[in-house]
Amino acid sequence: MDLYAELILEHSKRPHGAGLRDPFDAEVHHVNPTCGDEVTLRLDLDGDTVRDVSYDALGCSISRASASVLHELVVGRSVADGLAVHTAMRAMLTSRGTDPGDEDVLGDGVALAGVSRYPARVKCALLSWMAFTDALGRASVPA
Amino acid sequence: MDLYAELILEHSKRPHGAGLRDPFDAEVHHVNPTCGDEVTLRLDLDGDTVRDVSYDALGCSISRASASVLHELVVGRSVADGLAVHTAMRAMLTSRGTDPGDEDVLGDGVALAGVSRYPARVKCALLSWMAFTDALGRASVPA
Amino acid sequence: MTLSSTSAPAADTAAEPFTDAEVAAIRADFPILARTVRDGRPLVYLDSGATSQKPRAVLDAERDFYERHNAAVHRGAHQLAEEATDAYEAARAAVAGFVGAPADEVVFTKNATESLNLVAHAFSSATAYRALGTAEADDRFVLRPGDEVVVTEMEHHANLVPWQELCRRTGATLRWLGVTDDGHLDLADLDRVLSPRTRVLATTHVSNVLGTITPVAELAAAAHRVGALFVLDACQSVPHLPVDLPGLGVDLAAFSGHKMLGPSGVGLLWGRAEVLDAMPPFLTGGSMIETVRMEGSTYAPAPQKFEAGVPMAAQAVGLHAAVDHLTALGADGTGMARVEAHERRLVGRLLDALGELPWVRVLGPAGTAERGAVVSFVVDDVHAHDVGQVLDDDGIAVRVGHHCAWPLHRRFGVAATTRVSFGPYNTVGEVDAVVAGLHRVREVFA
Amino acid sequence: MTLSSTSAPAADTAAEPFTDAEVAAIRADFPILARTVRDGRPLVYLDSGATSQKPRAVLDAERDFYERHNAAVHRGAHQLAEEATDAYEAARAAVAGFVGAPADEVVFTKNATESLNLVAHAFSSATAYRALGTAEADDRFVLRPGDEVVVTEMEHHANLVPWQELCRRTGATLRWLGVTDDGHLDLADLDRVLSPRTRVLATTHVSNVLGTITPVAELAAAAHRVGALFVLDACQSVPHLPVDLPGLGVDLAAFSGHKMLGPSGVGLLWGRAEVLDAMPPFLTGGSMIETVRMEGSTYAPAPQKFEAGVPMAAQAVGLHAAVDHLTALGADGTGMARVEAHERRLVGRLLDALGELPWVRVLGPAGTAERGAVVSFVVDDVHAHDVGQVLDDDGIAVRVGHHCAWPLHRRFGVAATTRVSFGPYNTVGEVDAVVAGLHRVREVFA
Ligand SMILES: Cc1ncc(COP(=O)(O)O)c(C=O)c1O
Ligand SMILES: Cc1ncc(COP(=O)(O)O)c(C=O)c1O
Ligand code: FES
Ligand code: FES
Repeated sequence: MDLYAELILEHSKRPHGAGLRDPFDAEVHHVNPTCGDEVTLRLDLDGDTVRDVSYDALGCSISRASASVLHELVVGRSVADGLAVHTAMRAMLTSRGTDPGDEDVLGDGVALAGVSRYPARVKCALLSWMAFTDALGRASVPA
Repeated sequence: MDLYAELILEHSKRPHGAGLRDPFDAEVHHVNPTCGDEVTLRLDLDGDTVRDVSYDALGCSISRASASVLHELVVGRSVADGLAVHTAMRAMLTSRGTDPGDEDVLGDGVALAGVSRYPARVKCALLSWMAFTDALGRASVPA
Repeated sequence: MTLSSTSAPAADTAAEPFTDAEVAAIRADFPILARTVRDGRPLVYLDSGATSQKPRAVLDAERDFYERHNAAVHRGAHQLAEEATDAYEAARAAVAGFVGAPADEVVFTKNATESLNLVAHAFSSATAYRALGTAEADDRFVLRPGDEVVVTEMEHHANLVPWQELCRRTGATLRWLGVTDDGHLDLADLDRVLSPRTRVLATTHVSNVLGTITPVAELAAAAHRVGALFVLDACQSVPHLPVDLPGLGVDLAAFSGHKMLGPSGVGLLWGRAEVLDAMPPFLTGGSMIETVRMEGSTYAPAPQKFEAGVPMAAQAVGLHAAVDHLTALGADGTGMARVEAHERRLVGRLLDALGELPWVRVLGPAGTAERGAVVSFVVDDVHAHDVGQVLDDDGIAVRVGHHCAWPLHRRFGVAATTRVSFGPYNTVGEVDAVVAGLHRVREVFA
Repeated sequence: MTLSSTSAPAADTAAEPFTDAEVAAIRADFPILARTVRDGRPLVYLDSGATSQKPRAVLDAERDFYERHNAAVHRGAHQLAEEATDAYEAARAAVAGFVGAPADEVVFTKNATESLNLVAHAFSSATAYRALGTAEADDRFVLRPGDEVVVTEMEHHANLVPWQELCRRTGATLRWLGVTDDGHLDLADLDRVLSPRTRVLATTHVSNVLGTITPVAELAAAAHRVGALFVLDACQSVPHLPVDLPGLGVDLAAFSGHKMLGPSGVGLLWGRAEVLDAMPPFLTGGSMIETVRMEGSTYAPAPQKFEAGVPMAAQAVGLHAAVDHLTALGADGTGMARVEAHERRLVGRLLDALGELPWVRVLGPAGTAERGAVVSFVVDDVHAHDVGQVLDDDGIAVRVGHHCAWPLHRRFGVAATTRVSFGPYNTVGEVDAVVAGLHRVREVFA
């Protein structure tokens, strides 16, 4: 079953960067209404660089793996890069199996390509990404 | 078309006892919601006898004919007879073609037997009868 | 050509009525048209204004859904649920496209009546939220003392009674535009009736009795000038004319699937995204929520917010086939323009023939350009139900009565009318059959 | 046997589960059960609690209606309209008979969600009428300050959110009965929560998550003791058990056609005649009126009062075929008793098998006698959506998530569960397939 690639299971069992950490510039809470799963995500920026993304993800293996991949892909990179990765991730996930994902951009995230063939699970994989983008928006608005 | 028996057309064109007359013991107003047609009916009792039924019937040929037949059948008879005729009329009209009506009881009313095969028209033929029974009920309640 | 101006629609020069051969081909897709009624007479169905007949493609689509993809939509992760959800959302996109709207501005309801009630209830719910402080409420939907709701004397009960009931629930006042003797809305009333107190103006696009096409753009502009929302009853336009709802300048519009070759049990509400967002939900329950706690709930964005419970998925899928079918009735997606041309031709022929009968009085505009696909009339000294009955005896199905527009009938001083209404499958011969039938009516009741 | 006492229903000695041959014959009537999913695996459909599959007889009845009798019901005098109206009213009588009720106590809605909203809105409309003096209102539906609405923590959102919204519209207070650890309603709460302030108690008959059969008669009596109305959500009982609604002592009950082998798009509200009479209308418009004037309207008696607009006639006709089909699943009309026995056997087998798996925790009552046809559980360390996905890969369709009962899931400290739910067409082999699938789940996520 290509949905549960070894890499996905790996990330879901030992998620990178899990847990909530201080300090942070923005904290958001997102819910997937179809299943009730939730993610709390904190973003710590250093100027234009994502210093840390910390999170508490209560969800399925796909959503946990995706949060782990998110952490791996965006921490230490620029905000612009982070958004570009989100765009690529979203394109792959909503492609209904037509976009295998670019490993150079998505790294381990390409293992999530199989999700795009299960429309009910796309929201799982996008949950932490939506939260991340939301947090970026909030962090950049001066309080 | 057996619905419009000659006798029915006759009654609908030259209805017996049409018009509203004084005195009366009860006046009722009934509406057929499916078509919007209305009948105003007055009942004049002499003890247990129906002295007069006068009415203003704004409706189709079936409803006008039925009011005319009603007048013919109940005026000058006892209240109990009037109710019995109503019962026979209703039985015939709701029989879906299985009860041809007893001419001894229903007189010209048996010409309405064809109505029972057209469910949408049964209310037309019953409109004045419902009003009549309603008026009987009201007249017998001491004011 | 879309109807988006106040003037009567110019005949679309490109769209021709169907040829006899084309109509014959269209008819062959509708199984019921082959049946006979009343002792073997061929069915002449002229009651499409009440409900249209359904082509085989619609019945096949519905059946195929049940036989292969049936599952509760938006509620499951298994393959059938995925397929059912995809089919349902594809139907939404198709119906939205049919009226020129984005998919997420279209809400599935059970019929246009529910759609209109949904909108009326948005006002009373928002008003109650505001009064009690129990939830956020958008100002446009909050009624204050003295506020007014405006309809017209031409409305179908579905676009009148919900507004009367709104007034009963809130104390708002109902006002209405009148109708002229020739069957148009009395636009002189606009200035008299509309005022800054007006919070909503609700009118029909095409009268289901008079056939009148109302000047929607002008009405919408008048409503917007006084800060009111404009709600359109598009029940008799969308099935018969090419309609671009967003282009009409209205805020919300309701129509029914069963009148446009679709199944019964599915209706539509279209609303500008921003207006739908501002409205409170109506029916609440499963699938329309965001989070639910015993203490209170939050809701999904529109259109989901308005679709509580397991929806009429198979019917939506059938409606998808119906709009595809309508669109394909003309080359290059000109189906609706051809339907309009065809039905206008039938209306013209009927109006001409009735004009020859001094004992028939037609209600509504004289010309075909200002008319949709219905023609209502009275026969001197013969009640409409008797007219209908004699026609029925000839196998001709028309509608008789007040057609759920009782105040309009009172306005014209008649209790009931006989209404002939067309669909794409009607023929010139069927028009002639009605006229012949009317002569028979005269014979019976002479 | 009908469920009308508070004790768990005694097994009906007369009703036997279906034999393997009988189930095979039943399955042959459901075209979808022959299809394969996910690369050729036979479909194992265990999501009937969300929506049931439809036998050929239902699809045929609907199609026959469209191909031969389709017309707007209650709105025409021509032959098709007569036939359509007859078919629609015959469906009402059949569905009413199926739940032991007279025909005119049954209202057709689009789904149970609409039915429950209709009831909740009766309270807010009556309350508004009374406050504004705009119409008559029956005392039982008028809420006064401090009045309370009571539900349970076990409710489907469809029997919770409409009541929350009622409170938002009126200022009434929502209260609720809790759920015990073993999945029963906490009846100790009855005395604590119900009071003379309670105006309505709304509970489910069978929990769509726990499977729990609630003590309806006891709850109804408690509600009536404090002068409250009792509303039953019968969505998960009517399709699975013989139910005599009037005999249960409740005032109103809602259920859905699509869960009982019927088409989508048709739901039911049953109410005692006298209660329906006392309720204001909900959706208003055509066909529900008595007289309409611009100044105000009066309404037809129930059930018409609650059926505005062209109804889902074809779906009602399909539902008629569905209840006939269910009834005929046992000799002499014992169909539902056999369905109950059959499904109880499947539930028992599944509970036994799950009891053997230390890494599976079942929610709800331990015994089958207190249960309807659903079993929900959690697999240690594996999220329900992952469980469902692996089962789906085996062709097994179950439901995962909160099943529109989010507060109940919170009560048990879980975000989501996996739910297996049965219909008459399920087999013992399908139960075993689930259990095998769960072992595969463990392998994948070990
Ligand atoms: C217990 C219960 N109540 C209410 C509902 C709502 O039914 P529907 O979605 O058909 O309106 C359901 C099913 O979804 C249910 O299981
Ligand atoms: C103009 C108009 N408005 C509203 C309606 C109501 O539509 P429905 O009965 O499908 O809800 C109709 C048809 O019945 C109509 O012709
Ligand atoms: S199932 Fe909830 S996030 Fe995946
Ligand atoms: S049609 Fe109205 S009474 Fe006959």
